[in-house]
Amino acid sequence: MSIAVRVPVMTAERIETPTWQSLRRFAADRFSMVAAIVVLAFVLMAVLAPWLAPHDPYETDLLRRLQAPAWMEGGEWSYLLGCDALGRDILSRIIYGSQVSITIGLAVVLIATVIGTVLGLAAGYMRGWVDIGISRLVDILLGFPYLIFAIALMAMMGPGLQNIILALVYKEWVVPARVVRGEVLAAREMEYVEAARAVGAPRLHIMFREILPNILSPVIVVSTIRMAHVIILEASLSFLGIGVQPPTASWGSMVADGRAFILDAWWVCTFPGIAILFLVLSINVASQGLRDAFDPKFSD
Amino acid sequence: MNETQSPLLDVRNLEKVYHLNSGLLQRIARQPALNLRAVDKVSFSVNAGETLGLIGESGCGKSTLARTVLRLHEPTSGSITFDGRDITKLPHREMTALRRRMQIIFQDPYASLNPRKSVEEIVGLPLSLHRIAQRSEIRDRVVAMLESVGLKSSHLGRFPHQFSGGQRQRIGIARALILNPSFVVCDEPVSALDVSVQAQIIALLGSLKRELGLTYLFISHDIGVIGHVSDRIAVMYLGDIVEIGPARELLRAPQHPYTRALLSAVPQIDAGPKRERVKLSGDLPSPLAPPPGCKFHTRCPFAVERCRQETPALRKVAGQGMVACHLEQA
Amino acid sequence: MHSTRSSVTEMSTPLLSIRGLKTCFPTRAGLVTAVDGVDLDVYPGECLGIVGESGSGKSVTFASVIGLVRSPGYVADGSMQFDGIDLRGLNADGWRTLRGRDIAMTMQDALTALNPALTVAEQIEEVLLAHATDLPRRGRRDAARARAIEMLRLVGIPAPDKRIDDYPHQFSGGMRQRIMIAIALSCRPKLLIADEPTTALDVTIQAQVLDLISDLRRELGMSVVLITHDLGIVAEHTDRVAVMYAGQIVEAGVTRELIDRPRHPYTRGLIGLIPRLSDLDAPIKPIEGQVPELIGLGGTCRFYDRCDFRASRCRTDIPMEAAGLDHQVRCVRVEESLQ
Amino acid sequence: MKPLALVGRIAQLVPVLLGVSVIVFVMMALTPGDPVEIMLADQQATPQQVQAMRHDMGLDRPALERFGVFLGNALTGNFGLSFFHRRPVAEVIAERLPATVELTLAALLLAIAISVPLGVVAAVKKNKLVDRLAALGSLFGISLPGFWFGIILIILFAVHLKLLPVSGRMEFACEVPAITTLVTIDSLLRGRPDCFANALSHLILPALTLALPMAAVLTRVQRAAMLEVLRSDYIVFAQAKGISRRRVLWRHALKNALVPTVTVAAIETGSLLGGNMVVETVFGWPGLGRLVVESIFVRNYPLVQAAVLFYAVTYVLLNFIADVLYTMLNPRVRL
Amino acid sequence: SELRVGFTLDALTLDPANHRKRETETIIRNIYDGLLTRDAKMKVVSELAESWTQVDPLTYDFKIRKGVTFHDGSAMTADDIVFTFERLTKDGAMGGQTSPRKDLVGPVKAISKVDDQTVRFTLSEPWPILPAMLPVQEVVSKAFTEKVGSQGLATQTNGTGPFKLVEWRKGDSIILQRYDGYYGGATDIPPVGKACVDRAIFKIIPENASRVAALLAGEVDIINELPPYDMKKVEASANTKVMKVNGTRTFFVALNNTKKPFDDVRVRKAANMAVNKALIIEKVLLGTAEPLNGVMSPDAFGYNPNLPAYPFDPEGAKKLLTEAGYPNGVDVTLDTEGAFKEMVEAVAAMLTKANIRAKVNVVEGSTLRAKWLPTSEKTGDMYFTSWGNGSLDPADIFVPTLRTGDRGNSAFYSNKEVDALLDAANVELDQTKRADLYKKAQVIVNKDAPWMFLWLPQDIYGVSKRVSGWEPSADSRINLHDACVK
Ligand SMILES: Nc1ncnc2c1ncn2[C@@H]1O[C@H](COP(=O)(O)OP(=O)(O)OP(=O)(O)O)[C@@H](O)[C@H]1O
Ligand SMILES: Nc1ncnc2c1ncn2[C@@H]1O[C@H](COP(=O)(O)OP(=O)(O)OP(=O)(O)O)[C@@H](O)[C@H]1O
Ligand SMILES: [Mg+2]
Ligand SMILES: [Mg+2]
Repeated sequence: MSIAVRVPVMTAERIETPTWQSLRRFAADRFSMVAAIVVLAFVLMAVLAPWLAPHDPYETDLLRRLQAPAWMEGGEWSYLLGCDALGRDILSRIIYGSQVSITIGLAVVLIATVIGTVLGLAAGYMRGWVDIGISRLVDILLGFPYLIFAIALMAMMGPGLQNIILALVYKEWVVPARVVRGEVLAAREMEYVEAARAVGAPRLHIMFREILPNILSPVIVVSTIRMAHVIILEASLSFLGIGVQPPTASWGSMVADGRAFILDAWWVCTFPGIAILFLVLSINVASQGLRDAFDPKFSD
Repeated sequence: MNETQSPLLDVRNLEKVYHLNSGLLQRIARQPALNLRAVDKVSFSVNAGETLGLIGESGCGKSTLARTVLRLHEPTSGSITFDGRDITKLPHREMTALRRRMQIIFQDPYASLNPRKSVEEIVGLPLSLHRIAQRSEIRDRVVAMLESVGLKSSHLGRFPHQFSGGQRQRIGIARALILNPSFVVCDEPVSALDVSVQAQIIALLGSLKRELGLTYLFISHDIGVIGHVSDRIAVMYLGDIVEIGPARELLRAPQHPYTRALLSAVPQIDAGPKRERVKLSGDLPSPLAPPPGCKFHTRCPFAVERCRQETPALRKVAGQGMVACHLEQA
Repeated sequence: MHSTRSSVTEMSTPLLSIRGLKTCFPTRAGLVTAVDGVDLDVYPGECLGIVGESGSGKSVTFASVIGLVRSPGYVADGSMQFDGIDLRGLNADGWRTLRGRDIAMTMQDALTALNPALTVAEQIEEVLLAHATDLPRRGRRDAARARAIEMLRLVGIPAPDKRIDDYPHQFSGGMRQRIMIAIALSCRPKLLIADEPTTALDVTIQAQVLDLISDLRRELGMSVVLITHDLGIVAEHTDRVAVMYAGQIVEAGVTRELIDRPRHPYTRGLIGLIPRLSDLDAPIKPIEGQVPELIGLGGTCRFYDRCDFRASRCRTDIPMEAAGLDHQVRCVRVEESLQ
Repeated sequence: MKPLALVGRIAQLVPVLLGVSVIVFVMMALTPGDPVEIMLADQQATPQQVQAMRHDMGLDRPALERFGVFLGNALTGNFGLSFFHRRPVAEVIAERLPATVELTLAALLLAIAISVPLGVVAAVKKNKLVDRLAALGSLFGISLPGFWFGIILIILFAVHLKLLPVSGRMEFACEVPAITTLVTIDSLLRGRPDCFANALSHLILPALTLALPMAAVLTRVQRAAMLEVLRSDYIVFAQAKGISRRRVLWRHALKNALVPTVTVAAIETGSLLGGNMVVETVFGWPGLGRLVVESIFVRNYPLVQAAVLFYAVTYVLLNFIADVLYTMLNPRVRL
Repeated sequence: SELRVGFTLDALTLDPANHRKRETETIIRNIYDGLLTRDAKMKVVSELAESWTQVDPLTYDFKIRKGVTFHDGSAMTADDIVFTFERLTKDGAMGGQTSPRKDLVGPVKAISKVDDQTVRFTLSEPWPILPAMLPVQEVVSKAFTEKVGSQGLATQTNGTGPFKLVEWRKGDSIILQRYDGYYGGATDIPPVGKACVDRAIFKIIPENASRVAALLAGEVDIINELPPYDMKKVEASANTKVMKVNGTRTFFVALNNTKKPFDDVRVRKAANMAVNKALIIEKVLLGTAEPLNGVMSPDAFGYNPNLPAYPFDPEGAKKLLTEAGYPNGVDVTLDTEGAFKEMVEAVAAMLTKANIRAKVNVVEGSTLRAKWLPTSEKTGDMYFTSWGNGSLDPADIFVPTLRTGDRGNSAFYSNKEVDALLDAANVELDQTKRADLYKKAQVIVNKDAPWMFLWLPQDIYGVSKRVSGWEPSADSRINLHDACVK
């Protein structure tokens, strides 16, 4: 890098990119920051599960079957949130369970967003048969109730983490695709797109370099909201008994398993339920903050 | 203006039709496609070094004409000849190369700059696309261009939202001019700006034209602005050019009733004797269903039966201008 | 504040009298003082023009008058008297009876100012039903409808009885503008605030609408405040004019006098940069620089940065000074700059 | 123009339905497991019996042929026999549909009843306490996992407080011959207020479980739309006319601000119709969703195919209804 | 008076011949009676038949009871019985469909009316369990069936049972009313007479917790499939009690006898020794199951009570593994359906501790069944499953699950000796000899350990103390004829 920078450019100005500004606005929003930190904490919890969990989440001990949380009669402080029907530590299982929820949430949304964005861009910008084809496919998939589609796919592919991710991605990409297409339809009429064409920019340049950066923030916002949905969807699948394989703990399957003991061992299904609620809530709050920060026209 | 010299741009019978509601399913379910003839067989030419002003009411097809001439929208029929070369059907690749010579400045300085790109990227983009300059050179050329439109090199890393409207328009001008074009379309370059800033931009465009020997197609709906920048003026009404002629002549003695109404309706700041107001009644007809015959007949105070039936063609009248009107001397 | 009067306004008391109006908007960037110390009088029957660049505070001034400053904005200071009523002391009910009946307003963009979901009939009738005391008890609605049709006819909508049940989008831009004027005038207000009634319109239509307002003003004997940024319109349609710049009135006076003999450097610049059809060779002289941000201003002439005549003493708060018969200017170097 | 619009929608339906059928069929064909094996699993069957049943159900024919037969029959409204019920699929679906429709409608009404006023008030009182509470409430609402929340509701209202029944649709003591097949309405029509109260008490918890997340979404949509509308010029202009505040809000503003709510409500209703099997499971609600999921598990292909087609039709229909509502709310929109 | 049963599943149909589902049968059986029935102790007794005789190995005669009427008042005749069984056994006899219950009447070749009071069953081969299998078939009216058609029978009923149908709210409840013209039911099961309650209602509550809650709240009087965990609560309540009965379903883990590591008997034995059945039964099933060392229920015909038990001995298991050449243990997958997840996880955890590291693989039943079909690729390691034996006869469980290549032989077990014994027993008419043959076979199987022998769970019911005269029965039928409520 020997090219001398001949024109001094003030760094303070450089970083005032629109994205940077939005991030700063986000950081200034205390409520959302707290939520984002909670989300991060959950992610850390998932990553550090082996070090955080007080017990082996798979270690069964039938003698501790349905042991109550620590503060209740029959509870024990080393099993803070009590034990499940096989005497496994609920806290440890929740900590490990976060791996499933977060992996699935992230993976599904990432893959779906990439696919959806590319297809949405193509449909919105190229129009014509590409658009008709993609839009019809979107219509067809939208006509399927989400859970039923996922359940049928799971029945087809069999259980397992990758298959859950696939089963959810199959329909999930529709959401970013629609958002992107809508945004592209608006953006392609903008004069800056015309300006790029006027100076001779090729199609791909316009799609990916001119339009994409401008529609990215709604996409990011929608993706985070969808992540919250996906986590609940995974939990619902697990609840219906077609989620991850045991003994892997998923919050949804923990609630489902615990449901049998609801009448008095309420802790078995209540705590994982609360875990879902909190993670999803934090993601939602954070995504609302993102939305406010990235798209001030939404800020109410 | 030397009449013998061949024009830089020559447009013949240019037509642009937008098909609304033409989706497959709309066609099944709804009425036949709506055809909007935004530009209706328009012919004119622009000589090298001159400014042709184009004026007309909102929606009459000025922008469409501008974009079609540059083939940003594909023309429906007619021909466009640029510098002696028919570009109507030029293949994409060659058209791209030709874009170096014909550029456009847009109306809305807010919408025409990509908000996610820095000034350097925006102004430098044409250079890198056309592989005109080395990477290292690009910055120098961008800086030079910025300076000639009145911006500073310290603005390079800034983003559009950090500029005022007038400054943004300067960026747009810099982008259009960095490829050294010979022909520039200015599509209402000042109408989104404040009066005091409008004057700055008009002055800038004027001095750039002189320095770089540019040819302008200058669009505005402000006849005061058009009058000041143009050598010749064309007046559009609902997709037609109804009158075209040297600026002074046209402003002093407008021939077409519409031009006269237009001129008389412009509020004047000067006390002096007023032009007699040609009062129009009624509203602009919908471009989807333009009236038959002379499109202006629904509002024309002088319309006669013939106007309702026969479409007048542009023809020479006294002086150098041309008028599309059946009335001999309205 | 001493105001000298022109012949137009002689002997009458002002219908609307504004003193020291200050209106602020808290924003992320800081407190925007959109209107800062505006004094104005509107006399019965006159047409007062307000000109100024975009953002100079024209709309906000009169939004303050009608009590509709958009949140989070608020009137911070000043007094406003309308026809003997202290506007700043009004409660919600007071406003409701005043608006639409005594003070009416039209807005810049008729397409967005008419409710797209309601018929024109409903939008006119509701004003009449809210205010008109002379409608018969029985058949109030029918009477209101009849009067609504009459109003539409007055503003020149053809076949008003057929078109009254249409929705706004079914009318053209000029017709919508006229419908809005019909709504504003339906209770024969004493004051009409016409906020840029023609900026969205084409010149030929603009001329029709402005003529209409002038005609109706004479017919109904009301006062009109005509907000615009087009000095041409001011010249042709107003009796007096106030020029606003960055939240302040920098010059005010009888229209002809002010245009022919502008005193403030800004006004002179403004007039100088208007391209005139009558003299195509007259060069357009731009005012360099930009309008200042309205945050944390004060203590200085607001035109200072762009002024060719600035001097060190301009860096103080400049009051309005009389500069002739019914002509005031906010400039300390009027005399020098005129030379 | 309107009948034409309907024709357009129906034309639009054709490729969608065809696509949906193909996808379901392919999915089912690729899914391992044999309905006959499952059907006969309970009382273990002999291979001959299995063979006979496969033949009976046409499962021994090639997939493509089966698809052709299915399409041909579907065109005439015949979806074949449900493998397990050994009765016509249409009949089996029709039996379960009313419960689902009733629950969905109840949830929709409840959600609208909560969200529209709340959204309006929150917008009017922007950044005040009500608004903050509504925002917090709706964040919780969309974050609630339905299956878990349903269970919590049961613990609370049915087990501990004993206020409401745990599951089911209506007390059996209530015999209300069907008119509309929606038991709440039927019991009213038949003059049985006691049964109405009973049906309602069964409906409340599942409807609430479904309605809260929906209400949360709708509240946000309604509030955002209302805020946008309140900022618009025509609201300022309406205020400038001196008409009452009530009129400004509920007539001028709400009519416009309902448009996005209607769209979202239509989408949400669609997903409710097809997505409440979780809640149906928790509350023992005899609805279609559960039946379809069970049918997937037992490879009851005819039923799954028919149900999914039904869902697709409803989806398009709901969107059509939303469009019609638009034109009523906003005359600018033309069908 | 009204009796309400909180029941797990709705009937699929009300046509007695057109389903293959226990729950459906349970409901139908209260509307329709059969030729024979079983008492709570699973003894086969006559119901619509007065008596029966085995004429020869291939011929049975049934004497029909007189004075039995269908719910529509018409008399039941021998023709109805012939019609019923022809409908079951003839291909396409049900409006083109063939009854899915056809093979439940085995090799019945023909049914004929001998006289007005006698019907004769002719078999194509000896089938000693015919009487044991007849209680699961119910008699329909010929006239009625011809009138409403086979389709009509799915939702309309005309039985001879103690209750007639009032309304079927699909997915929600089935409402029955006492049939006052009832002939009284099986004479061997007192009391004889009309049903005790006016109304009986099956309310469908699939969710376990909800069903228990409904019982505790007094919304229902009897619930089936009471989860063991909730027994305590039901017992603790002043108004409810728990009733249990030995079931007929044997639980086991099929080991793939054809593939490493379970092709080695030592490994199979090690697996049997690795699991603490007693602890699982005590803690998870709360004592509601009987540990098994072989295939059959202790209540079944030919049960061998003297089979040795594999002791719980993880160390011994490891040693056996080492002997078999797996000193570091083995890694295997344990397939199961979702419903058994909890138990399987407990089993897997124990196996893992004994170096048989079992990964649980929860798959849908249908997929699993295909995977473990004797004709399949035989790729699995272990399969936690069960086999029901409603007839309590080894012919119905031992043969299909352990005879070489038979339809339920998911362990792919093959032992010539066992096959020979089973084949011999199948045609042996002397019941004591037959029992002996089975007992011998059980000893061999126990030694070969093709499965991990697990347990036989009890059926657990929660019952309101209002209910009297009702007892659960091992075939999981809920016979409401004798039940009364206070
Ligand atoms: N992409 C398009 N598709 C369909 N119709 C179009 C399109 N662009 C323009 N039109 C229509 O063509 C007509 C001419 O539009 P155009 O933008 O050229 O007018 P204009 O004279 O530039 O108006 P303005 O002064 O408002 O910019 C209008 O009726 C417009 O609605
Ligand atoms: N809601 C608001 N929030 C913040 N600032 C506002 C708001 N409304 C107006 N302002 C500020 O008040 C100043 C005056 O605005 P106003 O609308 O009165 O200008 P104007 O003279 O009417 O301009 P125009 O000619 O564009 O209508 C502007 O600088 C604007 O930034
Ligand atoms: Mg234009
Ligand atoms: Mg304004």
